[in-house]
Amino acid sequence: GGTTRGDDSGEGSGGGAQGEADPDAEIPEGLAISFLPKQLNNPYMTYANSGGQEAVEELAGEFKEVGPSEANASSQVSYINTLSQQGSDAIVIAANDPDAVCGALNQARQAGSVVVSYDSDTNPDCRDVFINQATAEEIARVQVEMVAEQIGGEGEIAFLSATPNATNQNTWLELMEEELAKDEYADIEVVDTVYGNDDDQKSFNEMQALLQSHPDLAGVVAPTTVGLAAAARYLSGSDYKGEVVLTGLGTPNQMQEYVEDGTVEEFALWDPKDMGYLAGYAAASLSAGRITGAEGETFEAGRLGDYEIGANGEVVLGPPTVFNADNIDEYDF
Amino acid sequence: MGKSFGTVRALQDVSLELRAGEIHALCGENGAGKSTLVKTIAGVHRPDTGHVEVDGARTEFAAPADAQRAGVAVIYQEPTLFPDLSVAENIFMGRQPLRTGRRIDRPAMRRATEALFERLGVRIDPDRPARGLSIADQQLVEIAKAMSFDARVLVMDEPTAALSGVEVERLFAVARSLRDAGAAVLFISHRFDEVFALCDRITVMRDGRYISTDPAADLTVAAVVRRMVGRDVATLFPKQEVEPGETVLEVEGLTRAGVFADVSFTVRAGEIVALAGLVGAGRSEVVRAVFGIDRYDSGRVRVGGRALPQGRPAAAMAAGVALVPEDRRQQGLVMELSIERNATLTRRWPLSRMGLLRRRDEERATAVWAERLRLKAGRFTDAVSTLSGGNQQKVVLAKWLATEPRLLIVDEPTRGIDVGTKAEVHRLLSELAGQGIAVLMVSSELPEVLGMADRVLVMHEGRVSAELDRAQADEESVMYAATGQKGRAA
Amino acid sequence: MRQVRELGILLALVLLIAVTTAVNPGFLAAQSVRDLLLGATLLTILAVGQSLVLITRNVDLSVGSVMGLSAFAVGTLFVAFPGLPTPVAALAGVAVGTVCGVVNGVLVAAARVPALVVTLGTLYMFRGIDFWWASGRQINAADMPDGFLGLGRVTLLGVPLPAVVALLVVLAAGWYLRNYRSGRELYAVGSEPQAARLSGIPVDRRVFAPFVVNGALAGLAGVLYAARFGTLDATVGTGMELEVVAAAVVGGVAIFGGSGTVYGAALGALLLSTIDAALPMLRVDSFWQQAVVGLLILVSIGLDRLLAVRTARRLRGGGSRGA
Amino acid sequence: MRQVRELGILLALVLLIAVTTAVNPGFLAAQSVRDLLLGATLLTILAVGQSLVLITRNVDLSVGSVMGLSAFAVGTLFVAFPGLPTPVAALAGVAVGTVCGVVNGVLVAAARVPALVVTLGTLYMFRGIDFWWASGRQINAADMPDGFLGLGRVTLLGVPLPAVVALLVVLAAGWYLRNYRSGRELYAVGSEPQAARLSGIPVDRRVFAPFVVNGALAGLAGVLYAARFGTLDATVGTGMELEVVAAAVVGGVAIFGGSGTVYGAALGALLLSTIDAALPMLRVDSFWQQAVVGLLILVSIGLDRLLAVRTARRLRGGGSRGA
Ligand SMILES: Nc1ncnc2c1ncn2[C@@H]1O[C@H](COP(=O)(O)OP(=O)(O)OP(=O)(O)O)[C@@H](O)[C@H]1O
Ligand SMILES: Nc1ncnc2c1ncn2[C@@H]1O[C@H](COP(=O)(O)OP(=O)(O)OP(=O)(O)O)[C@@H](O)[C@H]1O
Ligand SMILES: [Mg+2]
Ligand SMILES: [Mg+2]
Repeated sequence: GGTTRGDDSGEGSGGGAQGEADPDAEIPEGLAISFLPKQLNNPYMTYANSGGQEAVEELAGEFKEVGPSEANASSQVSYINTLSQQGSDAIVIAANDPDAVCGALNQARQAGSVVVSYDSDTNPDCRDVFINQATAEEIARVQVEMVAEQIGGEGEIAFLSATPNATNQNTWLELMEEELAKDEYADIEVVDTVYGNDDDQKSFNEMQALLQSHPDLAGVVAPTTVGLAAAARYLSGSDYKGEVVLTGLGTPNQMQEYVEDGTVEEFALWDPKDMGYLAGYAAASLSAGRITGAEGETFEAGRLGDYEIGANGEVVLGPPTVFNADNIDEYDF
Repeated sequence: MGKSFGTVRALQDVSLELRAGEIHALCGENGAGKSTLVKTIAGVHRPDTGHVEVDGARTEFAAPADAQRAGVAVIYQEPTLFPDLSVAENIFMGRQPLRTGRRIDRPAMRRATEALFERLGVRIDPDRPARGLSIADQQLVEIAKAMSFDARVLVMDEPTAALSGVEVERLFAVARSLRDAGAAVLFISHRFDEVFALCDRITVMRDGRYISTDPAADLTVAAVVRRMVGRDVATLFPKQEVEPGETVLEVEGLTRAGVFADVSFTVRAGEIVALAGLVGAGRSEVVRAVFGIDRYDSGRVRVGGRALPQGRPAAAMAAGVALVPEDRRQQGLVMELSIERNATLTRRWPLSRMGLLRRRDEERATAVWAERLRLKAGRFTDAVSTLSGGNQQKVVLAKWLATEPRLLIVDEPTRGIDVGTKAEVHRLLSELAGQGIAVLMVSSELPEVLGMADRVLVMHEGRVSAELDRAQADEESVMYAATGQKGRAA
Repeated sequence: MRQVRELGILLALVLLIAVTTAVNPGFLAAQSVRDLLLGATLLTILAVGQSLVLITRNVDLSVGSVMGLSAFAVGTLFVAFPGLPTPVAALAGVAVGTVCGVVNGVLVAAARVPALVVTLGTLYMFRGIDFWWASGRQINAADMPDGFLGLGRVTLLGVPLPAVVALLVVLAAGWYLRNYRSGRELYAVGSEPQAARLSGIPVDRRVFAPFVVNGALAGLAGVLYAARFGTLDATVGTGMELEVVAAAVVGGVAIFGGSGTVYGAALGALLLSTIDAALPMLRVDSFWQQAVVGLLILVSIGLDRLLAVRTARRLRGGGSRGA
Repeated sequence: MRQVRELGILLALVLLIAVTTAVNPGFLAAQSVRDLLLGATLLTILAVGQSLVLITRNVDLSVGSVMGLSAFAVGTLFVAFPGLPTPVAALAGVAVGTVCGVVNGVLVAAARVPALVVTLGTLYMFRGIDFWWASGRQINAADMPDGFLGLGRVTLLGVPLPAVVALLVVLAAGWYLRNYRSGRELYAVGSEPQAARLSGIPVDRRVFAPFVVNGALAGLAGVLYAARFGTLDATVGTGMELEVVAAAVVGGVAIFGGSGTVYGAALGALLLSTIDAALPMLRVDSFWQQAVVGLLILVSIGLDRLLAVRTARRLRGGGSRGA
């Protein structure tokens, strides 16, 4: 899944605002906008980039998608170098490592490219704008709301996370705990946090142990797409189906089966396609000079409407979308 | 037939005719091309020129399996056993008796193996893995395997090299009965007594060339040797008389449960002591224990008055002991390393400065020994595995002799070595003894034992059954003690 | 000696289960035993196939990729023909694996290149084909029929069907290796390839066949993976090869060929799977889990070693060669 | 024979570079040559260490974990003592690796358990310690001094310092193996352990030492990793072992011990790294890249094989060898 790596916003002066923005500048046709996902063969990234493609095509630009087959920073570097050699107008990147790609990105910027990061940020010093899929607070809040409602406001719950080292997961876990400390959730107790390492078998094992060790468990929150799907798959084939609530972050396609068979009622995620779409518009606007990445600038993003650039050059996509039996058929990712 | 390996012309225009109902001997020096000829007949090598005819029809063996199907069974010079599999399976690999559903019939296989061993008169557990068998037992398993083929042509490449009198007699009985049943037997050996005792005709090869074929009755040992070597060979056992000095090796009550018990003896400087006995008597085990390869349960080993620790060959070496092992393939040589590296493996100290090897010295040292032992090799940088069997043995000897030890232990030192070199080895051993080195020699060759030893220790079933000095020892007394018959001579 | 090897692992396994059950009695509840068996199924099947290859002194690193490819093939098939009967899909998966196995076998037997290098190449090749085929797509549970996804819930005498299949595979392979000439010849080839050739054994064929069988079994594992996890993309099975080889070796199959049994390999797989399943039950801190896995492997091996030494000493104490 | 092996790989490498440069002349630009060298550095160092172990008929699967642990140790050290001089930090990293190597060596040499199993255990152990130590923390470039991070930009005669270090490691190991008695003994031990013991070679010590050296080199690789990538967490080096063993074996080091050189292993590492770097330059469709990596490995090996057969035939004057 694409939700495992840090969207931690490091320090730094934020989107290198160079020169003045001209909100009325024309977006020229034929802009070469290249998307560089964390990893090519990742369905989540593929779907996100389909949004990017949509945006670039609306703007009559040239869409391109390149990337490594394994999610590591060093191979991203060689792609960045190749793209900048080819004179790409804009590079839209989901960084595998916030720092390792910096040198190459800055070289590309000196060569005239603009850089937009999406999904997972680079060091703010080496990109113009970051498209943040959702703020961590929102993500935590939505998940707590869902689980609280489904278990009826009281009972034991547990978290099934990705790896113990995943920064974004840990941020969400912390924020969820904070959220749960509020009075309205006083009857909910977090009894355990386990890590499925985003591996199917490991997630199965951890779910099994959770259920065995906590006979009174009412709900499980899995803020990782791989973990949620694996947990749902495990539940749907076990004796606990229907007895334990499961929710978290997941993709509609993966979860469709389990929503239909009643294992899972509701779960959430941002719409990655919208994220890619927004990144496409941001890249074009930067390239055209409509924005420079400075805080407070606004730009128009096609069907999504207007967006404002926040601190550190961040643009927040919006609140996560909640999926359930009523709307799940409308999405395909 | 002709066959070359790179620059080495192993066979040049060699012809050989085997008749049904005869035992045919093949003689030649080390590296004369005997084994190569055998392998070519067996379909292992493809001849560069020439061909094989079976029953007058020209045939081509693309692989050993083809030769087997045509009724050719071969005992190779180097045992070709599967160490991980049981002895019975080794014998019947690919031809296991079957029962319903083409399943292997294990009980039948076991029985058949026992029957074969019965015929050979040996006791080996058919179910034990081949790993750990002594070289002699390996050879016996090979023989049993070849017998199990009921082949029309049986080729034996030095099958007796590791065997002693009794087994050899049994093997001969088997070979004769095969001959009488109409099979053709090709027999290769460096021991002329065997060749003349067993064979009907003798073919001689030299340097990859065919020399002659004659009925055994028309030949003498001297004549064969002359044809093999191309000259006359000096006396076989050039024993020097030496006055023994102080005691170098002292073994006291050495015991290892089930293998040997209460073995005590001494070896003095300048003395050659022979350990004689039948195969499996435990001689190799004793010297391995002395050298520190195997552990023992009780007893003591002293060299020059100082106790040797158990299980540490390095310590034995440091104390000036050298061991030439019997199984050169597994224990003596590192087959993939070059001749040069092998020859100098044990003595890098004198050849190196601060641990740094000097290649030129290494080359020179190898050349000296190659000369002394008449090593027949292409280049010293070739892998040892490309040498002929006898020449490999020479490399092992060189490796240990070069350490200039106080006590030299040799286990079957002339196994597979041709007459000419054998004399050379004997002269060498005797010369070393003359220089005051103590020599302990394990040998299954009675003439060698009698010719070389100052004293003979005879072992029977793990115990020393007799100790004979040079004057007392003769063929009869040694055999008596070796077979466990007490009374005479002891 | 060989039996002892397996005994040691069995003992380690029993100890582990006993300790875990003592800490968390739920470990032996019907549901979790079922889970344990299902969890061990894939690794066991792969370890059996790998053992066949290892016994001939070769290795197949591409199993993870083959399993992934086969799993994706099965998924794609269901997407294309939603009503496909399960056996047909399973056969197709096995067929894909077999083809991959044939490729490996041909390259190794014909080219006489170290199997490690060849299968490293095909590891990337097969994975690459998978990538190209998937092109970023993911196949989800909703794309596959319930009958197929429910395979794990079908039981025979209380044992889940996939586990029964794995058991059959183990028994069949064990039976074959022990009782058939060609089975014994695999050991011969691995024990001493030179001698095998001299004995007239068709070495190339005996090297080739295990790769094919291993491919077919990896294909089967792919089918079971699809049925068990329901989510398929091009990364299924990545990195699996190490665990598979490890399971076989822990179970006493020598990487240098010629010895070991598939029963041992299966036990090794069961041990490694049980370690994985037991750690969460033992509530081992997640930051420590990896370290504990390592420690448990070392302890099992140590135990095994101890037993082996003991037995060897006992064997030697009594009589000599036993003739 | 051995020289030929290396020639084949060298030829494959030269061909690959030639083709890539023909397609994209930028491939031989100073910057990308520097990148290529830097990229190959880690793998080369690890492959040299691994070769030493492989030559003695053992294997060390834990290198990835050791490298990760050492990298993290260096990072932590800089966090604790921001002004630490680079050489001290480097030494500390190497020391951590050495300790890991000692653990491996002791377990293998003393317990006489297959190295594959032992180092599989320590693979998890060391990784587990890394996990526990990191506890989810990440160390970033900002935590390390610029002097350290800039190591890759320091050049000697135009060659980046880390590449020079790798070269020195290769030369030193090669020289040692060829010219020192203990070096030659490693081959003897791997080729025929029995014979080695009989020749009075201290087998246990000769098995032990390569593990230690390999550990130290993995530690060094960890230091260079930290300097090159600047971001460290507990997952650094995961899965590296396969690639390392592959590089050595591609370069002609036998997994069955006793043959191969570190020059070959280094060439193998260079070839694999170059394949990785060349693909984007060749504009190979990304979905195909994995498949192409696999294909290139197979082709290199095929080429190598072809050369070997040719030479063997010439040397031998025709005819097969068979046994
Ligand atoms: N595979 C090989 N490669 C290169 N040279 C070889 C090979 N096999 C044998 N030779 C060479 O061929 C020659 C004949 O060897 P062969 O083994 O036939 O001798 P032999 O008569 O059996 O000697 P011995 O009595 O010592 O066993 C030797 O010089 C040997 O070095
Ligand atoms: N590693 C081993 N494990 C078990 N038994 C062994 C082992 N090595 C040798 N033996 C047995 O020990 C006994 C003594 O063998 P040894 O090799 O010492 O006999 P030998 O007198 O030297 O005969 P040979 O002429 O065969 O060398 C034999 O019965 C042999 O089978
Ligand atoms: Mg010969
Ligand atoms: Mg003996």
